[in-house]
Amino acid sequence: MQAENNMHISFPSYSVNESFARVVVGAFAAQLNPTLEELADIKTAVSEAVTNAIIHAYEGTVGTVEISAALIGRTLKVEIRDRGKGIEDVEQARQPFYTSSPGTDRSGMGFTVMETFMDSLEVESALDRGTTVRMEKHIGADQNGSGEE
Amino acid sequence: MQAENNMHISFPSYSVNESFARVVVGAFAAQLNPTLEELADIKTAVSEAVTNAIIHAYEGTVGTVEISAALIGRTLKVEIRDRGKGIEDVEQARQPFYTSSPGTDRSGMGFTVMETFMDSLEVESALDRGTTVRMEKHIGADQNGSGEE
Amino acid sequence: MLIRCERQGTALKAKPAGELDHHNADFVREELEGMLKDEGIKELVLDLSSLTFMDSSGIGVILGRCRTMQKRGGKVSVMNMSSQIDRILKMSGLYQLINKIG
Amino acid sequence: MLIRCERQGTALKAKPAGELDHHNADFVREELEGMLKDEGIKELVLDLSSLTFMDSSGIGVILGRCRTMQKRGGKVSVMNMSSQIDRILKMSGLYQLINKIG
Ligand SMILES: Nc1ncnc2c1ncn2[C@@H]1O[C@H](COP(=O)(O)OP(=O)(O)O)[C@@H](O)[C@H]1O
Ligand SMILES: Nc1ncnc2c1ncn2[C@@H]1O[C@H](COP(=O)(O)OP(=O)(O)O)[C@@H](O)[C@H]1O
Repeated sequence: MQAENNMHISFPSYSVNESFARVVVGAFAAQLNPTLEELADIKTAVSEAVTNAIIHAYEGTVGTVEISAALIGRTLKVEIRDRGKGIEDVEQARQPFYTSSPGTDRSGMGFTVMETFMDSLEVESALDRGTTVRMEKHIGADQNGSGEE
Repeated sequence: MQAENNMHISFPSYSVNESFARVVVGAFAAQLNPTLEELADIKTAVSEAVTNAIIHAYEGTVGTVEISAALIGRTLKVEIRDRGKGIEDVEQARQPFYTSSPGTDRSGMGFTVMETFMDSLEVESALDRGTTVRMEKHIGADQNGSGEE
Repeated sequence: MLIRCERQGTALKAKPAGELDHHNADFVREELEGMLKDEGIKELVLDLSSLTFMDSSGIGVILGRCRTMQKRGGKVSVMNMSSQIDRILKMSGLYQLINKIG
Repeated sequence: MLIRCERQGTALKAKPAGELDHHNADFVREELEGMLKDEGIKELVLDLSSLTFMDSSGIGVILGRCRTMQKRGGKVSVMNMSSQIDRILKMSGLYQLINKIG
């Protein structure tokens, strides 16, 4: 295994790319031999952030979603960026159940899921400039690696 | 399904990223509901091109490998780029069994595999500037899509 | 995404298969709302055993169907979820509104 | 990547599991060459049933072991490959040098 590794990916904000983004980050994190639960946590958190970029940041328009990820030691760092409309009040947005689309089937639980499933969550946003979500997760010791990779 | 979609990814030329690259392009192509054989063809061809960038283009040094892919109608277009040492004689390099590393376990079959498994292969290279491999594959009609994606 | 539905008395048992994310949420909502037009249905039982993924978009879909059922004095139940989906449902407080069967 | 090896008379049966690409090629080569130091082995039988992926790096690994075995008048056989791997082996002309069992 490489001691450090990183990757960058970008794709248009089509909802079909939500599952693609999950698979990409999951496959990258797989290099640390995560447990199935750790892998599911990562995929879920990435899905939340990418979905937010698609539905909130670009709202009906099509923009670019960018993901950078790095493996540093046994920690996955992942950053999801959009250049969409931005968040006016990040603190409010991060509250459980807060959603700016209350009429729809949005639950307002996206940020709460990210926070719960990852070890850290940082949200940087500027109106009309876009939003960057940074998350980290430590992957527990490699249980069943065969050693040679 | 989106009528058109695209993605760009880059990562360092570590051999551990060979399987990552296969999974990424495979997951992207999966949006066209390929057969298992079509998917295996695509992953194998991508693996060949990425491996060449890692072992030939950057030879022991670490550089960046970039992949762009697009779905246009039912065609996957994929481009693998490096900024490594380049190929002096592309025609010779594409010959079956030709390898510049005859002492090793390289078989010289990489380009032949790409050509056989994909519908088209184009190789552009400049010494000390790098190599771009472009491939296309038509994905046969969606047999078992459930229609709503 | 595919949903198998089965009427059992006044209950509708629905088994969505695949990944319940935002991309598939509209489809699942519309399929379920289509079935729930039948006001004779008083309970929606969601068998989640074939969901391979669910994020907060799934919470939204279930919450929305809770509202539909509550309007007619009915209820929503869930069963057979993976431990990952169980954690998401717990986190969201949904178990205060829906039954967990089994 | 894991390789299970079993001596059967003068044959060595080796069953690599996982993805045989360039990243894993060195490991597979070294494991096999380590076993093949025993000059009593006259046939290397590769059971490919647990290979989930193989590209031309795998051809190189098999070709290299052919050379090792030919030097001692021995041979290499393959068995249980997927249709994808069978196509790669065919394409490479390897079946002119190795036996396909079954
Ligand atoms: N990338 C983003 N760009 C713009 N607004 C965002 C973004 N991400 C989140 N938001 C805002 O934060 C709110 C809360 O987000 P979240 O907790 O994921 O809930 P939900 O997506 O269900 O509304 C959203 O309703 C939206 O107003
Ligand atoms: N990206 C690249 N950069 C530099 N040289 C390359 C690249 N790809 C292929 N080559 C050259 O072309 C030759 C043939 O490639 P290939 O058919 O894949 O066989 P092999 O990788 O087994 O040598 C290589 O040996 C190498 O000299």
